Amino acid sequence: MTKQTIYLDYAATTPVDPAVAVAMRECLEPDGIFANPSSSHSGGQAARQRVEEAREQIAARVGAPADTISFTSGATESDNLAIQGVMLAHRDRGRHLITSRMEHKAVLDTAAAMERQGFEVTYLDSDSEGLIAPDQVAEAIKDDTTLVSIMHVNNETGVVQDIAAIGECCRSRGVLLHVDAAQSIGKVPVSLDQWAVDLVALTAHKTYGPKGIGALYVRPGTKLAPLIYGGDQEGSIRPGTLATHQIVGMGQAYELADTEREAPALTVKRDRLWAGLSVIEGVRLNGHPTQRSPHVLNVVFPGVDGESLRLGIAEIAVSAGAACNSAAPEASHVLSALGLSDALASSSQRFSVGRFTDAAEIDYTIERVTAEVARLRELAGGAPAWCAN
Amino acid sequence: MTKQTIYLDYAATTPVDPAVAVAMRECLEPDGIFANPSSSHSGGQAARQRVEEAREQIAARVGAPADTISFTSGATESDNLAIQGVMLAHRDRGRHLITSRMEHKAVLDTAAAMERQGFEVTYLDSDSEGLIAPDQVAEAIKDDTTLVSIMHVNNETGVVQDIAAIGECCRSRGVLLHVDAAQSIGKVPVSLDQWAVDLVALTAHKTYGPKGIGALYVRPGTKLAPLIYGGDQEGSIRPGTLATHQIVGMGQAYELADTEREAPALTVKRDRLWAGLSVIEGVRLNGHPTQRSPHVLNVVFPGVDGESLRLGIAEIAVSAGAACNSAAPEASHVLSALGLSDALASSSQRFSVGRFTDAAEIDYTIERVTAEVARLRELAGGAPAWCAN
Amino acid sequence: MDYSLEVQQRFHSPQGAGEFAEGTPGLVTGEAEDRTLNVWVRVQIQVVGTVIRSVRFRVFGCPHMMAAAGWVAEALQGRESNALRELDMHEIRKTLDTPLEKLGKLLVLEDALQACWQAHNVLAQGQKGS
Amino acid sequence: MDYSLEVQQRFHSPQGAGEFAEGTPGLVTGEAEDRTLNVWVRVQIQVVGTVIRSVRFRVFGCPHMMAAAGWVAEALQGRESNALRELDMHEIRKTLDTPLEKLGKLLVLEDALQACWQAHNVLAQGQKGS
Ligand SMILES: Cc1ncc(COP(=O)(O)O)c(C=O)c1O
Ligand SMILES: Cc1ncc(COP(=O)(O)O)c(C=O)c1O
Repeated sequence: MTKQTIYLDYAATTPVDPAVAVAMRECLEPDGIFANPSSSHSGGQAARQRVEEAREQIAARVGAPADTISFTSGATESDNLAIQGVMLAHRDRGRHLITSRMEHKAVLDTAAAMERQGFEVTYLDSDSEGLIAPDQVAEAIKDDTTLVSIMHVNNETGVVQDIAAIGECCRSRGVLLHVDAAQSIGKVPVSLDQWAVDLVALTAHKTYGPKGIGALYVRPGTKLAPLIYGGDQEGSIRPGTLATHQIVGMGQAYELADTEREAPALTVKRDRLWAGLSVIEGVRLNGHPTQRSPHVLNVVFPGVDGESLRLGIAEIAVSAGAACNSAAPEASHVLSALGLSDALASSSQRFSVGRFTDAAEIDYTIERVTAEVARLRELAGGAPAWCAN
Repeated sequence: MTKQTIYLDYAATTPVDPAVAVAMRECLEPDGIFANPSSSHSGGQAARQRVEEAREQIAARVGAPADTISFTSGATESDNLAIQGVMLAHRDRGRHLITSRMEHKAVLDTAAAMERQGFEVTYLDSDSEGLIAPDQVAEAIKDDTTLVSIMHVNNETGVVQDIAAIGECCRSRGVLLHVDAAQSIGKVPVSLDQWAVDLVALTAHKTYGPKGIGALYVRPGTKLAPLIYGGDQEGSIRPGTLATHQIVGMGQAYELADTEREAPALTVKRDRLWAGLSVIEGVRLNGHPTQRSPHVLNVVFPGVDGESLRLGIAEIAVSAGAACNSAAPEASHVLSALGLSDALASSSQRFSVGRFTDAAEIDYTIERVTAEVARLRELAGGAPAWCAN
Repeated sequence: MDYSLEVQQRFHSPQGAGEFAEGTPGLVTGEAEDRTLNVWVRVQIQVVGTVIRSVRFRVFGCPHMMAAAGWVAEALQGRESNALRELDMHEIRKTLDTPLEKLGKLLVLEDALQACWQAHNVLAQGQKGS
Repeated sequence: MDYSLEVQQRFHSPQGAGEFAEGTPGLVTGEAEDRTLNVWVRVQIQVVGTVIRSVRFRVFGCPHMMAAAGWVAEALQGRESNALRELDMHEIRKTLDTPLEKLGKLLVLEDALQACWQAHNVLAQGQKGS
């Protein structure tokens, strides 16, 4: 990626923080910490120690004991392990799963797979600002409900759900709660010491750690069927040789991701961007105006085709409301869930700021977007009303 | 791991080759190739290109078209995806799986899980040298046999199975064949352009690539149920954000792993080690004397407790025949399958040489092992015959 | 999504975008849309005798759609009016190196051109008639 | 597997390993094994009067087993012979900081000591008898 481009797609993935890269490097050197953490010789023990230190760093960041953290290949696998693992392990107790329509595909596609296997799934609708009311969850719970899976921070809109309250109502009904927190770390606090949550999916690459490593928090005593078999690693929940450099990188990244320090800085950047974009005629913010993460800004530009706007500002990396880049633009399921028309959904853009975003990049973006929106609206002069509603 | 230690555990994992580390580094820099390969912006496209280049490198190494290679988190996941994926996708056609008793846990534990789900599994015994005869496979095939899973290079003994012949007899009977080739690359040729094989599990970290990345070869048209859901990555066989740096590292590692160049060098090292150890009284080689990989030497020292020998030569990283380092030494299932007594199995050591092993390390190892074996035999003087039989 | 150089060039500087001045003689207009594909296009043609003198267009849609409109505007210039019927969107898609799944959108452009053709014929009949 | 410093030290230089010279007076020998655990141990004790003068041992087994034998050999030196009955392997395991799952092996050592104790008593009876 050339230096000239401006990266405002931190919600898709982040660069690895230099401090994280340094920590990983030691495990990638011929005389470094490269041995198999499961080996009993001194090299193996040294690697094992790094793995356990990283587990501590991650656990500390989410307010959990280290032994509740198991490593996976990312949040997609963690979501699958949580949902498939719980539903299969408790199939005799109940076959009902509750989730929402705004979840990431890692949850929605897994829920659909569960349905194909004969489980029953209830999909909750959010209000027009993307919020799920705890009462909705309470009302949806049935005698045979086993698991509720609700995301913390939405990856398209940044809307933050009230997990503490949802957790209370699940706990009071004896139902397990899984939370997809892939977007949260370093932006919105995750407080497992205060929340009544049973499983949490985490990933490193949204938080300046490496791609391909994640974790699943599992509250002690939660029965879980593994997805894969073949060794005793991670208490047999998740076998496979532990990827020391990846785990060390995730640990370092989580250590760095101090929400109290980072969130205010992100808020300043996001608000600066919104201040500039909001003066463009007709623009609207998608999702709740205040109950949202500081790193995501999802904006609709009525009457401006999203794909054309993205090509018009090609030197700025942003993404569609929907990650889907196919040609017949099936609108983002998240934005549709908010009640947006196909036209408005496909006229929406997700801007996400991060640790390395600076004011000059934001100001340049405002200038370019403003100009390109004007140009495209001019090109579409005289278009019928539906194009902008 | 301190420089003083000598690493002869390359079959457990390898250090990352410096050239691989360099290739990975570019993806770990703030201005590097860090974007999400699924993003449609220029950064995403650049990452996607690296991913596809790596896919080509890996495919070329095993003699397959690039589009038959899907990325996973390692061979454990690949073995699970192959076995669970095929058995579940074909459950209506047949419920019988054939494998061997010498497979890695990634296969054996998955087979056991299939049994618990109501599938039938036949476990083939090898001969006393660790070989499975193609005829054994042919005889075990039944009308409802769906899949045969046989490993290529055994991780404990280095014994190499005749996959070409086993493939022929599976193909002729219309049965699918999965091969665990985690240990093969750079040591024994994998020729998918010549073999009648349908699935192959690969991993990077046994071949100087990073841990936590692997691949599954799937012959076009092979029906497979995914283990995890949540996105279109890897043709929906395996969703999740692609770990560019890991994939680039695996590609580079496979590019470097030229068997024709590496195998002879490994053979020289292994034979030098064996020449030195074989003069110790009573030592025997475990596994077939010739049909084996150049990197593994599994040796039994009768009358010498394995754990004591390993502590006696603690500055040399080797591993038990069994990776199991628990105290009540359940003997290696592989060595037991060869007919070794518990005493002999637990008196066995796996030495595995690699790219960075040098003659001085081997000579030092011979000297230390010889001395320590003598010392421990002296300490056990007068022990009954069963200790050495 | 990657775009051919020609698509990018025509998207960034779309020749023929806009309208003719009020009361330009020999104007016919064709319009088409597909809401499911989020595309709308309006094409204006100035025909003198049976020859297309010039073309203008407006588009709400993706870059491929804009590029195709620009390409068509240029291609029609100076051609006999029945060229309106003869343009093959399959060909244009290939020329612009546009993904197959975009064909549906290009066919909306074809509809607009057809509308122009019909409007032109009506006009022509009228002129004969008088 | 990690080993306490004392286990490592006793493993690498095992005080008391070996046998007494032929015909050393007051010798008793005790032997025990557990094939399922792959351990064998033989203990020789020289008792003078009722006092243990010195101890020798041979072991086929893991480092913890060797360290325990060495520890016992040292601990028994100069003690009254009934100390053979009194050594508590649970204590020794803790002293040597050895994992719990090794206890089974240490109990084999206890068996060998018991055998010594019995042999010693027989010997003692004999001497009284004469
Ligand atoms: C909310 C959410 N859940 C899950 C995922 C999947 O995470 P991963 O890429 O680590 O598999 C992502 C990002 O892709 C996400 O934003
Ligand atoms: C033969 C064999 N299969 C599978 C595996 C598992 O591979 P991975 O560590 O990549 O999951 C290994 C190594 O651990 C192996 O040697």
